[in-house]
Amino acid sequence: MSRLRYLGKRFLLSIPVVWLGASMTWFIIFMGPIDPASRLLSEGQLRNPAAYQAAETQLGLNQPPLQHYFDWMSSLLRFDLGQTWVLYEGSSVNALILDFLPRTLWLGLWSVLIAILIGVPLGFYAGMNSNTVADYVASLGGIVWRAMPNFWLAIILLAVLSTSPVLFGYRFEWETLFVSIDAISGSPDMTRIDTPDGFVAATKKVLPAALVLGSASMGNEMRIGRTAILEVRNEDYVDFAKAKGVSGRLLVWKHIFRNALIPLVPIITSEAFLLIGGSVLVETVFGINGIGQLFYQASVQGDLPLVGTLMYVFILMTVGINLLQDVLYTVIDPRVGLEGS
Amino acid sequence: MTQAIEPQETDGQESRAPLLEIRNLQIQYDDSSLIGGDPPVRAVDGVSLDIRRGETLGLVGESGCGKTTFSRALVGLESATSGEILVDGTDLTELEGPALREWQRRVGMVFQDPQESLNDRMTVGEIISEPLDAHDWQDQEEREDRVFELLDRVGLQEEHFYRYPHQFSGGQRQRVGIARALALEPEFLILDEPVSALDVSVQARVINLLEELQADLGLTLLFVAHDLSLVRHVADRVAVMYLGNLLEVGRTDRLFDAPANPYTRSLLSAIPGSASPAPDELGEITLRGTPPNPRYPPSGCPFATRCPAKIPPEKYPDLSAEEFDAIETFRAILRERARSSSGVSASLKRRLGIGTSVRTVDEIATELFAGLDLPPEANEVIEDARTSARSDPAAALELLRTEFASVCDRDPPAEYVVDDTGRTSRCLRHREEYDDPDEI
Amino acid sequence: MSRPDGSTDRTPGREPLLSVSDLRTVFYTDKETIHAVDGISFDIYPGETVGLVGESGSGKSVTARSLLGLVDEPGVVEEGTLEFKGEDLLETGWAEYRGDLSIVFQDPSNALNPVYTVGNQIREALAIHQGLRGSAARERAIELLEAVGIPDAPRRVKEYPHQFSGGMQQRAVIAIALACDPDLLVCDEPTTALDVTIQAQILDLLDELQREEDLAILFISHDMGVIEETADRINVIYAGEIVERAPTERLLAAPEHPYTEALLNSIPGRTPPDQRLPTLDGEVPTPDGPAESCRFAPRCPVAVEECHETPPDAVAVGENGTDHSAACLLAGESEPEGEQ
Amino acid sequence: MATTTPADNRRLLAPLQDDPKLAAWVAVGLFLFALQAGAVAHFLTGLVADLLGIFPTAEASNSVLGRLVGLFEVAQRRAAELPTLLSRDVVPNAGHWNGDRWVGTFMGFSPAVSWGIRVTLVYAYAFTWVVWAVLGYRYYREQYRVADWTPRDDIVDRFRSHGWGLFGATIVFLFVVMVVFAPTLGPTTVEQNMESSYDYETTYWNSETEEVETILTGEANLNSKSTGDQSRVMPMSYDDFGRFHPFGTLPNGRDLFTFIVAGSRISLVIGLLSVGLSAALAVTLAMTSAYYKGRVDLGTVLLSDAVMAMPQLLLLIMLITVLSDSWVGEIYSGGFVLALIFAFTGWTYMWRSIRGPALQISERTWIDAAQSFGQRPWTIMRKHMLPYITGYILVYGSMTLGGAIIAIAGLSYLGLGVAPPTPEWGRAIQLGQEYVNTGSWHISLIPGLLITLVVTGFNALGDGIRDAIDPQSDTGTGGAAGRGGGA
Repeated sequence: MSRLRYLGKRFLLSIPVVWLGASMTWFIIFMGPIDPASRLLSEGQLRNPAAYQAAETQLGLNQPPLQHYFDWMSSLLRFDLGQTWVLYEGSSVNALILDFLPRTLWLGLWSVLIAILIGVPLGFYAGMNSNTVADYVASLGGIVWRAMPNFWLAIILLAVLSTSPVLFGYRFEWETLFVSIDAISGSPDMTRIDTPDGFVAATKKVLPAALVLGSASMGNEMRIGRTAILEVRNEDYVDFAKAKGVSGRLLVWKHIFRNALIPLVPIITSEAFLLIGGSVLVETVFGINGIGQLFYQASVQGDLPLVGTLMYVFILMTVGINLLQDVLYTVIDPRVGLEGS
Repeated sequence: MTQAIEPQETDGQESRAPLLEIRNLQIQYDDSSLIGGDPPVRAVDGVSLDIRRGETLGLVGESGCGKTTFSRALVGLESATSGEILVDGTDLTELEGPALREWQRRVGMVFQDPQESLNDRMTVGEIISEPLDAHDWQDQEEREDRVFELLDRVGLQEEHFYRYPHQFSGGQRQRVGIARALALEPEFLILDEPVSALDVSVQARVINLLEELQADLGLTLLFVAHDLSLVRHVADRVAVMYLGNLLEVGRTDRLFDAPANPYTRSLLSAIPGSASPAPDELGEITLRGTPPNPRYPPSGCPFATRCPAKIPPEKYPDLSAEEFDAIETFRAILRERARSSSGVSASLKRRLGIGTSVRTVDEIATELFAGLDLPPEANEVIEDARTSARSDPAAALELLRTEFASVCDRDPPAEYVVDDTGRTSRCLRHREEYDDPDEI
Repeated sequence: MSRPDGSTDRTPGREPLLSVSDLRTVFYTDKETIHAVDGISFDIYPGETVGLVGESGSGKSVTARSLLGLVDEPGVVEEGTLEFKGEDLLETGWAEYRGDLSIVFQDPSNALNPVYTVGNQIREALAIHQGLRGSAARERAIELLEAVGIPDAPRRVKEYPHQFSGGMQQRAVIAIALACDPDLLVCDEPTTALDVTIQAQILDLLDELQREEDLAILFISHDMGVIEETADRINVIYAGEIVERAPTERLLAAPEHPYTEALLNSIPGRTPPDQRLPTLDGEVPTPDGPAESCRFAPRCPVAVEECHETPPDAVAVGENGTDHSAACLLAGESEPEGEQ
Repeated sequence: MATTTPADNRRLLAPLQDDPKLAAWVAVGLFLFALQAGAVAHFLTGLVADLLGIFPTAEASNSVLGRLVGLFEVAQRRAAELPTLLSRDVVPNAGHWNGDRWVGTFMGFSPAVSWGIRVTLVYAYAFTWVVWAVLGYRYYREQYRVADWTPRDDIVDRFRSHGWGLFGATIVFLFVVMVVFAPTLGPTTVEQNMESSYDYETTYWNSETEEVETILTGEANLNSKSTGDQSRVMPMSYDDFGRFHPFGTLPNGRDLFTFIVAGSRISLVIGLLSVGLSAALAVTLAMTSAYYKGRVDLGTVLLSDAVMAMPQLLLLIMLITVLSDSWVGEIYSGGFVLALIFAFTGWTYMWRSIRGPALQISERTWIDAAQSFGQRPWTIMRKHMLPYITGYILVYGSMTLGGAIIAIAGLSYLGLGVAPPTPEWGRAIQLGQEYVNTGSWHISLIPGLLITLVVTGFNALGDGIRDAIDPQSDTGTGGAAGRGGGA
């Protein structure tokens, strides 16, 4: 099987996944014990049957369930996501997502990057120097880091940063470091991201949140990186390369690191999954107006149709990450997609 | 020990009634379930064979030839794609549920790796009594007695009852495996490479045990192995398997003394050392290449791609062996190229003008045919093929196939009886118009 | 040179390429200390093939790894000398002799790095040992693949190891080993993972290469048939010790050590089909301490009381200067009554 | 015949008089049990009453169920009267200073010391049980087991020499004891200090009037708030009413330690319930899909992919929103539905983690061997696959439990899941959030550190078990399982 065919197959398999996920979402929201129409209305409106009926009609709930299901699915498919009811009442969902999504992506990007740039090298270092003090410190750090709840870490980090002059001396103040930002927490300004200053400011704004969000992944990637190095070091081909006379840096970079990256691919992507979930909490603590917080607000305030649509967006994102993982796999491991693997 | 069956005569095996009659058995694996369009793997590709009561039948072949799949099908571990396995007139391939279990009660199976085939969280006692439990064999106490009896039978001690497989050596574990296979007093024992995971010094004891058991219990044995010396020692009859086909079946002494099929001959000749069972006059035959992928078996004789005695093409009967070889190699290379360049990415590359270098096909051809003095007509065909290979390797292949096709590439060989003991061999050279394999 | 057993390998006029003397490799685990290689000595001369035969767990592979300095934790080469071209590798380290000493592993699919093309891995060795780079290295890599009998080498050189069959992979491994331009090739069960017809191809190839390149080969196997076909001289290893050494013909014809004899007898092909196979009780022991008796004594059919008390030294048993020694207290005393 | 037949060796009911050591061991066990029998009876009757109370019909007191509930409530009150060693009544810490000495505390010690003694006694008691069990196991291994070695021995031995795993086991032990003895451990109780604080009185020494006075507990709480730098009651200190607060007080003046101890209970109960449910689901699916492979496997993969495509935390939020107002949402302060939701969303991660091992085991030849003699599929799964998967389930279960604790805390931080006033750790963090960089930093910090410690403990235990059952593998696939969906 060629690699392209492998990717094609993975793509085809992700279609039923999206379909199943969206169907479950529909079922939970529209067939669950809560009447989505009544949740949309305020106390006063509830007593007004006309208002209720209007809401029901708008949601299409007066149709037979099956009909409603097909309508809903087809509108998702066409990205005809309608408008909001409670949150930012009446605005188009598409516009809302386009407004909120970039901030979450920006945050997610940095948290993935931080995790990879710190976690993987640290794990490789620990693996190459296994059973030394440095290894133990790094491993223990990774494990504890992984066990800390994100939202708590976020609170503590915010407290530390806001008192940074007190803690680290008056020369270091996070708010004014490099470029000034208006507040430690809050949404990054995505409009000026194409200017150098704007880029740094937007980055600085999400960096603490990204550090928190990526913390657990960092610990995990470190751990897996360490194990992968230990495993690869014992492979026959490393011994064979040694016997060939390959030594020092070439042996480490070419024969050990490259192979140790392979088991890290699924870890990095599955961590990206978790980042999406974790974004709700971290965005709430840091006050970032991202799609995670939008989801949370919609749930709390009872805009269930919006919850469903956002869930669909999240499903597309996770499935997309999965496909990205497969692409990465085929790039990094020549065995993928061929018979016998 | 248990009920003694009258030892049957060792002579006149041919007249013994068959226990199993296997007719045109085919087993295919289709793993590309939903998407993909690879043809299925033809693990067993039309095998017909009788297994006679009380005999030891050796089944030999290289890894991946389908011998294990075949033996597993006999206990219902694999399902047949087509064909039948007849026992007393019933077709095993159609059995299910209780009927299949009833047959499984009559068969015992011993597996290759005793490390793998014994559940290491169970004591030896539990392992051996499991078949008895599964078939609700009498009551608890009698089952225990039976296990002790079996332990004794295979040369283990009673205190081994409460030990775990980890505490045993490889040879002892295999004895446990044999005891388990014997638990339900089967009449037929399938031994799938029973000693190949053991050291030579331990092998001998297990083999001796098996021979004793057969003599005492009157068992029918199917002995699957890749080690021909071992098979010669234990088997009454031997079946040689290649790419899912039986190429030669016959009495052990005859088959080893005068192998009829080119594959059997090559296999025997490949055994190294002075203890090799190959007849001296066989000489050294080294096969080229590897067995073909069972997804894409050759259309004619399964062995044609490697056969040292392949019949030359009809159009060019005067080609020397060397020349024929060169053409065959050229075809093999083109075949590989055609397959590897059929993928999407390869055609993409070709369009972009990167990758697959046509230059080298030419080079190879030049090298292959250098120093050979091909007949002019043949040379012309080769030149044509080389030209068209630059743009379209598939067309070149087709041209070569029609021009230099041997009957071996075209006709699957039938079974030919090759001696007075009823030994059969599948090779077109047994046809009257060709020289016999041993004359090449 | 002097040996604990007082023997010398006599091959006229040439210095040994590799001279192993009293090599001991020990593995320290939490539970036990395993003397995997327990004081073995042998010489290899240029251009010859020396066989090392033994059952699983006898210390064959550890010997191979010790020779190349590839013993992994928790193993340690504790004692002995490995004189290669006159220098003790255990003191100088392997760095300068990498390549001169090459290895072929048992499982070719593990010996090739799965993420690089075969050509890449050959060129890597060429760059280190022959200073070849660029198109010269590419040409040479193709030549090497052709030399080890891989058809359509120009295409194959760009393929990944998993696209090769087992036999082809082993050929590629040999090609890489050859790219190092070795004087000595250690073959650690190079054909065990392969089928018999493929094994025959690889054995032919090794034979051919040896003749062309004047290679010395240490051939390690559990299969007496393979060893017999390849080796000029055979060392029989049992539980970390070499129990018998002799030229191939001699060892087959007149084994002196009871273990060698038993090993030969248990080959099924040596017993007529209608006779029971001769057997040997017990299993190869794990050498978990220094030898205090003959390690074979518990299984030995002819052991006397003394065998359980004294570890035997190797004694020369060869006639007219044949290099034949056996580590058995009974060796040489009672004349072998000819093979029955 | 043999000197020992299996029949001889099956001495499960060996007469105690034959073996004085065994008899002594059993006696010690009975004695230990008797010390706390009252508490156990109280707990069990209460549990049954609560379980019956789940059914909506039970609320009507004239229904059969309603009567049963009443019956068990009576039994529970009776059980409460049984003597129990480790109770607040035997070792009381709530006393007051009468200007001269402590009144009402254990043997006249200060409340802090009395409380310390009670905590020490509880842990000593629990530890004695552990020693008793270990001794019993060893004795069984020496004297009564027929096999002189089993594969489990190796696992136990490996675990015993696994420092990190033992550390985890210790943390988990401390945590579990805390959960089991939650009402005993707190310096006060949830009922007195939080739920019905205006029904109880606190007697204290008023240092201004120099007199012993009483005040409603609720009012006392109002005067012992921790809200920043000025007003605060820090860890290991007394408030103005002579009440000892090991972890200080909450912003509403309630005792943080009591809050945390009570919160640990709900965390562990939800965690265990959800992990148990998802493990059962995951094991069943893993075994069937590994045994039958092909389409069954593909179907399960697709289903789990679909569930996993919805980020777990978001799915939790969505489901909680939808289910919170329904009748299941009210059982156990919303904890029950939380456990169900966790199980529904969490089985996928666990299934993913054990699918590999399950597939590997299904490839072992002993499965073929069992099939070859006609063993039934379910028996094969139970006898030949389950024992191997159980080990992995323990590993991932332990890690998932840690993740569940984080996720439950994260949800209650957001105000979802466990409904207030039921204590939950995440709510403590949320309550203290605005005071983190003030003098009342303890409110958020302590629960956070405890979560980190407990989760590290569960992960370490999981690591230890994994290394014990399978020393070669460290695939670390438990990573995703042990994380509570990124909370």
